Amino acid sequence: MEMAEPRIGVYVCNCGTNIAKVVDCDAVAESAAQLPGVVVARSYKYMCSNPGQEMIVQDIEEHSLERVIVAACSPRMHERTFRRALESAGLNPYFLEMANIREHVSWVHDDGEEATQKAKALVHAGVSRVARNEPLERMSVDMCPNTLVIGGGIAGMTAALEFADAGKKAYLVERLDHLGGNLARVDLTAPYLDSARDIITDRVRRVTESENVEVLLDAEVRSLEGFVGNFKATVHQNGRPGESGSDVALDVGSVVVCTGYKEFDASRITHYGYGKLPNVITSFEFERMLREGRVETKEGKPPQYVAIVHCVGSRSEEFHSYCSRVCCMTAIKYAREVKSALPGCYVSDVYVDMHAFGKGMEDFYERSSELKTLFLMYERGGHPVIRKADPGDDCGMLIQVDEQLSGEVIEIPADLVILMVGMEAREDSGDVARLVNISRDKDGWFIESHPKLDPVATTTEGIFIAGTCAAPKDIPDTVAQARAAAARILGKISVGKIEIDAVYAEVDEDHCSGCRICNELCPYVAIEYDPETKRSHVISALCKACGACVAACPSGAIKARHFTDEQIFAQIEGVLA
Amino acid sequence: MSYEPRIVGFLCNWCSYAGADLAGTSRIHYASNVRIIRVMCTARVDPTFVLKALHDGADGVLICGCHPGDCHYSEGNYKAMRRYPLLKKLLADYGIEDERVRLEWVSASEGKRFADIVDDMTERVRALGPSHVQADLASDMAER
Amino acid sequence: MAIRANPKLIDELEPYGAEDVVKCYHCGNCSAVCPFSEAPYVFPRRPMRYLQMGLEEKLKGDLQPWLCYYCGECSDQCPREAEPGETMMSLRRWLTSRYDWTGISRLFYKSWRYEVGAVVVVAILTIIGFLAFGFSQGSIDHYDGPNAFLPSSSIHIFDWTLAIVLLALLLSNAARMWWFTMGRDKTLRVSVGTYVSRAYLLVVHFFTQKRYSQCERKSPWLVHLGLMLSYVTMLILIMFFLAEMASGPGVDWRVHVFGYIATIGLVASTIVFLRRRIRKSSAAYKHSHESDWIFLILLLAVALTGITQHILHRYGVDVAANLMYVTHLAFVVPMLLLEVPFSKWSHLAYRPLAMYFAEVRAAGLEKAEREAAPAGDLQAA
Amino acid sequence: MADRKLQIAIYWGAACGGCDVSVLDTNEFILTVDQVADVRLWPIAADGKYADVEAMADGELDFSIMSGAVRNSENEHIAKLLRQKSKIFVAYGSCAYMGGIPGLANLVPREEIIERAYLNNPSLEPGNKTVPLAQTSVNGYDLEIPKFYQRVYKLDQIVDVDYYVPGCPPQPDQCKAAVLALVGALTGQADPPPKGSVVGAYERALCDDCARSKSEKKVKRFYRPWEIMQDPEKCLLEQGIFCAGPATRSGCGVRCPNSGIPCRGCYGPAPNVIDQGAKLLSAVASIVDSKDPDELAQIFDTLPDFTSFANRYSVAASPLQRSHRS
Amino acid sequence: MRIGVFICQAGIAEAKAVNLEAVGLYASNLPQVEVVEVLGLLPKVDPDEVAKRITESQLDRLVIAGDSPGFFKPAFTRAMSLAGGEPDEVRLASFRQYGADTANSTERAKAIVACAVYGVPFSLAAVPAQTKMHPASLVIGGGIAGIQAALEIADAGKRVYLVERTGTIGGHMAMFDKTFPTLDCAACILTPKMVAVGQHENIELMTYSEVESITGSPGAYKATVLRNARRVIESSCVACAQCSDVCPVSVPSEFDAGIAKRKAIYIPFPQAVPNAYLVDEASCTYVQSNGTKCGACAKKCPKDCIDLDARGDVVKLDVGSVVVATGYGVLDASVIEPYGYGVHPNVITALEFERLTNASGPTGGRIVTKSQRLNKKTKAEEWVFDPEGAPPRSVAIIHCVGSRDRNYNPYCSRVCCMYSLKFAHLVREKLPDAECYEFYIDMRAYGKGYEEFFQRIKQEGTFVVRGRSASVSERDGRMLIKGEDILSDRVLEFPVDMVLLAVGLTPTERSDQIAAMLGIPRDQDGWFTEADYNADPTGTERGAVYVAGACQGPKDIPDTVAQASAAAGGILKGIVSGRGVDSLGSLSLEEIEARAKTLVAG
Repeated sequence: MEMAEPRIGVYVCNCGTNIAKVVDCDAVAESAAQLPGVVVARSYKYMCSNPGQEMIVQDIEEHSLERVIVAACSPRMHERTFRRALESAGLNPYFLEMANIREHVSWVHDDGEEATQKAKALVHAGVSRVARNEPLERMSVDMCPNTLVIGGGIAGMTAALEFADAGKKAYLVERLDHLGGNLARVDLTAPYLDSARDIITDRVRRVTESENVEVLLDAEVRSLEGFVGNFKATVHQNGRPGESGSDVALDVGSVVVCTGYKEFDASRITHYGYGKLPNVITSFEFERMLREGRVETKEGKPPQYVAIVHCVGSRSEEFHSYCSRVCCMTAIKYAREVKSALPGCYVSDVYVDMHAFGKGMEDFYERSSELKTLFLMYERGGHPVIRKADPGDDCGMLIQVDEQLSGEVIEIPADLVILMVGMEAREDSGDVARLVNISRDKDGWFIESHPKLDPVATTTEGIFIAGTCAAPKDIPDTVAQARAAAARILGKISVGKIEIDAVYAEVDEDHCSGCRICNELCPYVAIEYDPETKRSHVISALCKACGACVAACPSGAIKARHFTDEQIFAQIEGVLA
Repeated sequence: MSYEPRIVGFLCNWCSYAGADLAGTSRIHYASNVRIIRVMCTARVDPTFVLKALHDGADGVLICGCHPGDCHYSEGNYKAMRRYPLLKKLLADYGIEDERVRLEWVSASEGKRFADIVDDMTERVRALGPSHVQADLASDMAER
Repeated sequence: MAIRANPKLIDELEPYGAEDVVKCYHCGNCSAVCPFSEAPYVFPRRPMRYLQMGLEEKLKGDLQPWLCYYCGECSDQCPREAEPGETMMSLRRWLTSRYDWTGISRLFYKSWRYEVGAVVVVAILTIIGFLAFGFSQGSIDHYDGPNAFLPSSSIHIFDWTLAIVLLALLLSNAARMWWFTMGRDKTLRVSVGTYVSRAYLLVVHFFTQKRYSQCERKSPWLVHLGLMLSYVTMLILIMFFLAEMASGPGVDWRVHVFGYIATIGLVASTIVFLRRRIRKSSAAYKHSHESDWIFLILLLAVALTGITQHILHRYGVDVAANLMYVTHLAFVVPMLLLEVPFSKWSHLAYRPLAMYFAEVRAAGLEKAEREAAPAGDLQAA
Repeated sequence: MADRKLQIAIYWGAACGGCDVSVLDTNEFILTVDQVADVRLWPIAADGKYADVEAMADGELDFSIMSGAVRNSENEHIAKLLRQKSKIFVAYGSCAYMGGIPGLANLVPREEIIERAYLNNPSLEPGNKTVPLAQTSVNGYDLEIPKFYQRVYKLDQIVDVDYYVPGCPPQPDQCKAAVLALVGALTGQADPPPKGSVVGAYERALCDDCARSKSEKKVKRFYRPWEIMQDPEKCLLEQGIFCAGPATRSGCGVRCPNSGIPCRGCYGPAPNVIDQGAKLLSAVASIVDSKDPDELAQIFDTLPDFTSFANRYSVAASPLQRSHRS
Repeated sequence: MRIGVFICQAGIAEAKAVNLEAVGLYASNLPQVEVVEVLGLLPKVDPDEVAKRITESQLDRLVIAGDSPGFFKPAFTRAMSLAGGEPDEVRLASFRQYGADTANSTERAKAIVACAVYGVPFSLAAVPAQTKMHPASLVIGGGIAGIQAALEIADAGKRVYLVERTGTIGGHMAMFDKTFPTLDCAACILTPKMVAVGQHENIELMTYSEVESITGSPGAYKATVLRNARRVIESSCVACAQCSDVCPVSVPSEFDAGIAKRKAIYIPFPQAVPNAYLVDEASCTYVQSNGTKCGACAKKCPKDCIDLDARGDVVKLDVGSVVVATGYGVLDASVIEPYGYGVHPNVITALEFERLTNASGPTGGRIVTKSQRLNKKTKAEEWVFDPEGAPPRSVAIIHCVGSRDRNYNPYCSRVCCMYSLKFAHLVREKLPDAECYEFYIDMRAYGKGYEEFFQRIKQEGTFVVRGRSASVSERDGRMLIKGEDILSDRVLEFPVDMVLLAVGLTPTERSDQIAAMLGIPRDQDGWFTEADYNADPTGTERGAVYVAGACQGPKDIPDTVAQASAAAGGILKGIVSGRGVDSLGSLSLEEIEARAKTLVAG
């Protein structure tokens, strides 16, 4: 389409001498003045200074400029500044282009002639691009202040309470008929041996008594439609036996996934004889013993020797390559607890590396040694073997360990063996991932949007993950994550709207052939395919404007706002003119 | 014959453009032959841009993005990485010398690396001599 | 074949002074700082490990505790205050009690009361014995001469009998030591030639304690050496020149020079050690086992009573001299009879032996290694 | 109905003749055309001489349809001639539109073509080194044959083209539609389509008409159609068969994919696309499922002679237009 | 119900000032309490004896009180089951957990016991009164934690004051090259956030400033911020570097961990935010000479934005809540003599290596050994990193330098194992022929993808040696490193060209003042103490004051970021609802007791 060349103003910043000492700014301005559509071209000491900005504003009014080029420093530095200037003059901020003639020219070249040439080229590119720039408006969608929390464990309850305290509604959906999750099965917590029961009691009571939290027990989320700020969730609540369940429809702005973990099935490891040897038990079974105050063998006798085996299912090639992060400290806790319940008992602890990395943990480990816990180190992927003891022995079982710290093959006596089973992703994590449209890693843990700087968000806007569903974690880290996720959402709620950047991709449905090549490409699942119309379209609220789909669209039906083909072609022509 | 190569550079906004800025703020000098065009991500770089640039007289095209794994959009640079070998096949068939088009990873802290890449590429392209595209098309017309 | 761990051994070793070993988390710092720790004897960590796991037999067969002179570097640097040095010390005590076939040593280490009790009893018996003997054949007014209260000739005989008894005990224990550490080890094949060719080491280590001199700090070695040499000089004088020593009033300088020097040496060095132990001046002296105190006190007492009786006699106060002589013996006899075979003093025999065995053993292993394939390099690690 | 018959010409340049056949394929429709129009030039169907055309007044022809690309001076001469004499000049078929199959020759320099065709061709009798020359004199007579150009041109690189009818060949009914549109416009019954527009085709890519089921795509290797048992329901590209459909203008009726043959792209790029090949390239590369350079190389090795697939009909129309090997 | 109260101290940290007798006396007067026993420090609790006690006085509930009563719980639970009682009726009253180690700890202890006696979690009963919440917040510390917290709040449309002690935000993370285990470049992911902070309309960034005092009450704090004289006008400086070009003074650059020099007027690093220069008065000739000498920069500045005579000023802020994100310091490696840091030039610390290997560092990311060069000013030979210097043929990395060591830091610094593995990767990547050794005790690769990273590093050919290296000495120009290789049971001693010390993290030197200023306790290692280790890892004793990141204990980046967001969350819910909570200390014993009663009733 042929449109009349818009009226363009070009401003070349000297940046004191930063640019001027290498680039002949006046020459750049003069050459720019010759370009089609350019009505004013000036060179000035400091464009970013107030007088500099006022100059632009005035010109826009006097010369009724429609587009502005500022040739100065990097747009990463001052683009905002000048966009504001344009706005203040009533011009759409996206009618600004910056030519980076400082970082990319004057500071990196010393030959004035060449530098000036390059500066001219960059300005030319800016001019021909800006002529094709389109006015863009930032949009925003409403943010529904309710939040759906999936999973009633410590993470879920913590998150829900954050919203409740902020006076916002939270729906807490729990699969089982009670809250508490895995932590409810624990007696004391490492490393300070605080009461897990108190934590749970506290949370459960707060959650159930809060008018802002709606707890849906024995329920599961069936479907989730929509996008950030505007999700529609269908939760199916099973009725009491006999009755058929009912579906609840919820409007929520965001979702926090706190579905937690499940423990590794120890019977998968044959050489531990779990399930065959009666006194080989898992950590959770031992927790029950502790709660009941009956640290005893199946025969009902207090054991004389207790052995604890680490990394059961963790840090091994055949099961899970990852470390389950909490087992080491739990094991130390058990050693401590056994000594307390049965002062005369000998505890040995068969480990690989002792992960006592957190606050108070090294001290806890050390105290445990002082209590004469016998630590035996086996090789990662090694195979300690548990067998029944011989008649003559003073113990029920013997564990054979290729002990690394002595280089000897050792047999240690045991009457009770505790297997520190690792954490693994729940078998339904795949369904959950599909339900809320997030991805999982090779181990089935949910993937965060950035492993470092965004550990609780996901690549799907509005969906957050917290706690052990993302990877093994201890209680403090889980609680922190739950609150972090809540913080994210509270932020949006307090703004009340979700600002959508004006720069995003959009599909021209008159040209989309529904080939679906773009669908798979979007890391933010912002592209939706409508089987009815056989067209794909971009959910602008989710798009982050990377442009991958635009480049890939074989029929040129997707347009990257502010980075259109025409604009970039114009730049190419410009720099090569 | 000596000439100044004209190279068009497509830099991703998050790593490479920042890296180029860092080269500036660190005053690392390099050849002035590369003209930078900022895109949000290397995944936005449509092969058409490269063809267009070559047609319009570029002697070389440089595409820079975040290192694999660093992409601000998590995998955009992999998308560029996938197109690249095919693009090279295409260009080879059109008789464009291999070294005229180049894909490189430059992080925001690699100002020096960016400068080195620019210098290196400039030298290689200089060694190749000017691109034939425009000359050829002109001579074709002339023959008629 | 797997070795059976015995978690209970730790408890058993506590009375020997090894309560801190449990804290060790095996960073290996101690073995790396120890100047003596080199293949095939990497310690203190390895013996500590055996101890933690209760590998009794391994420990019994271990020479390494004896290779340590307790300079204390390891304990100073230990990140967990597991006191590797003290652990080595306790192991030495424990080993002494294992080498000793009579079981007396175990009693002594189990509780100091036994040891003190034994010392007292022996002392009283000695006093009674010698008084009875003295009055039966001599006069309390004569120190020497024809009817001396305790004529050197008879004391001489007594000394020698005692010496033979002690030697018998020591040798039998030493034999057990050899059996535990060398003899019963089937894998180890050492030719008599090796034993013979290395035999000189016994003497060298005994008299020079040259390994001790390799420690960072030199003074402990010097004092220790001083004590040992003075003692040995004294021993020689007593065993061979007792008559000349007792004779008087004319001083026979051929022996007395040595006598005085040795005495001063004994007194000085024991005092130094006592002071250090009281002040806990360095890691080596931080932990003092009862047996350490008993030993030093006895030694000091012996030296002091010895010199007093001598002086008294010089100035012709013979009655006092005789009484002091008896007192002197009342310290000497229990010290020799109890300390040498059953307690701390036994190390005068075990340590040089251990060093000697160690060298022999190393030679044996080296030979075996040369026959076997070369060891894998670090990649294997 | 107009009082006078429309004056039309149909001509072929560097082409296979398929386009003319497609015109004949309109069957009896051709007769209705004959009723309303005089065919002044149509070498394969009717008699007529260049001289007659040269004799015409400018714009005397209502419209001419030219198929085929421009490869030599004769093609160019007639193209210019017809353009000059016609009110409306239509580029008919992929060759005229984009250079078409002959355009593939642009990937090799002229010298190599001559070499292959006249100097070392197995079908030549040994020792025959005859090469065509524009001018030769055979016993006194100066003979002239058309000049064989360096490369193939699409029609609008030589002359101004009013409308394009894509296809190799254009589907007869599309041909009909196009002709009717023109006739309609000329007889004032309908508004003429905007100049330069592509007639006889649609605004979307082929997939729009393709009945095969489409889902999200991930490809680990590519296959030639005969290499696998294809699923007749499923998108060919998803099965790893290199189909140009997504990057090709629809209008052909999806004949190839419907019969299990991947689209070859004869209808040219979708609207707003500059180069069909480049677009096809980034689309295909985007669905390849690998992050490992070596594996990628392997995968792409299953796409032999890539350019001839990606730009099968559009080399001459691509920004680079021809090989620039020196 | 008949209740028995047993008071026993586990001696966690140093025994805190709780008067056990007083607590015992108090407990004995609580309803239904039949038995009170003060067992003292680390008592030997024999289940059978306790069981007898239970049956004798027919106790239905046991309350174990103490600094960490959980250490004795299993004994009592067993006793309970032996006596045929209800094991669930063994309740804990943990002084440590609920902060009875602060002012009037005995009163707090009583309250904790009371709640346990009533069978109500203390946290449920001890809920401070609500306060009105001022919508602005103060974030102390501009590292990644502070940045994250500030952005979190600001993005919610609320005002934030971000106070940073140094001239730029970014903290330690800005110095890093790559971040484990994904190895993405720190600058790539951090600088955008820094820029966002710098340009955010809701964030008032105060760099080169320090919080002097905080008064007032939760929800309505008054903060006094000392804004040190930057001596360069932030808003107008364009970072053109002409001032530093003329500055005659050069001192070690903090940002480059001292391995490179900076001028007296300097910008911490090119991407600094704010992107403006500042004058280091300690080294500036003009300032030191009271304006009698130099002043070259001021003359040179083309924008006249240098005012060498500028004075700092004090700003007063009204804020509702505070985030403490003051981060960590690192152990001074020179105190560990055996490693010879400061003696051998090529023994360097982790941060120094980060800068060395960083593409924006003094060697442009080339890993080289130090080379000797004549300092023109001092006329003295000095060891410097020269980009052209010789690359090391072998590098040893020593873990746990000053960590897990009673002689220095007893605790584990949590991140060293992983960053050491990262170093190994960088060395092997940049110098494929170089050998790399890791001397470790336990390889603490606990996080997501960490273990996998460890395995990968081993596959890349780095030698991991289990054993803490004991010493580094010099032999003909190379470092002789000695340590036990435990797994192959021998002492290794071999030469390397470079030794990297994985120095542990320590609380910042100012953390005690900050703690005092804010009235939040610190643990025995000096880290800020959170409100509740498990249930409230970011809250503190003081209402509306939150801790985030490494100032609360060593932490890696993801955990720090999560904590920072969590802290921000605490603040946001206060602001959003307009209601915050008062300090725990504001509650009286009676109030807590009363609330506990009602809770039992309800």
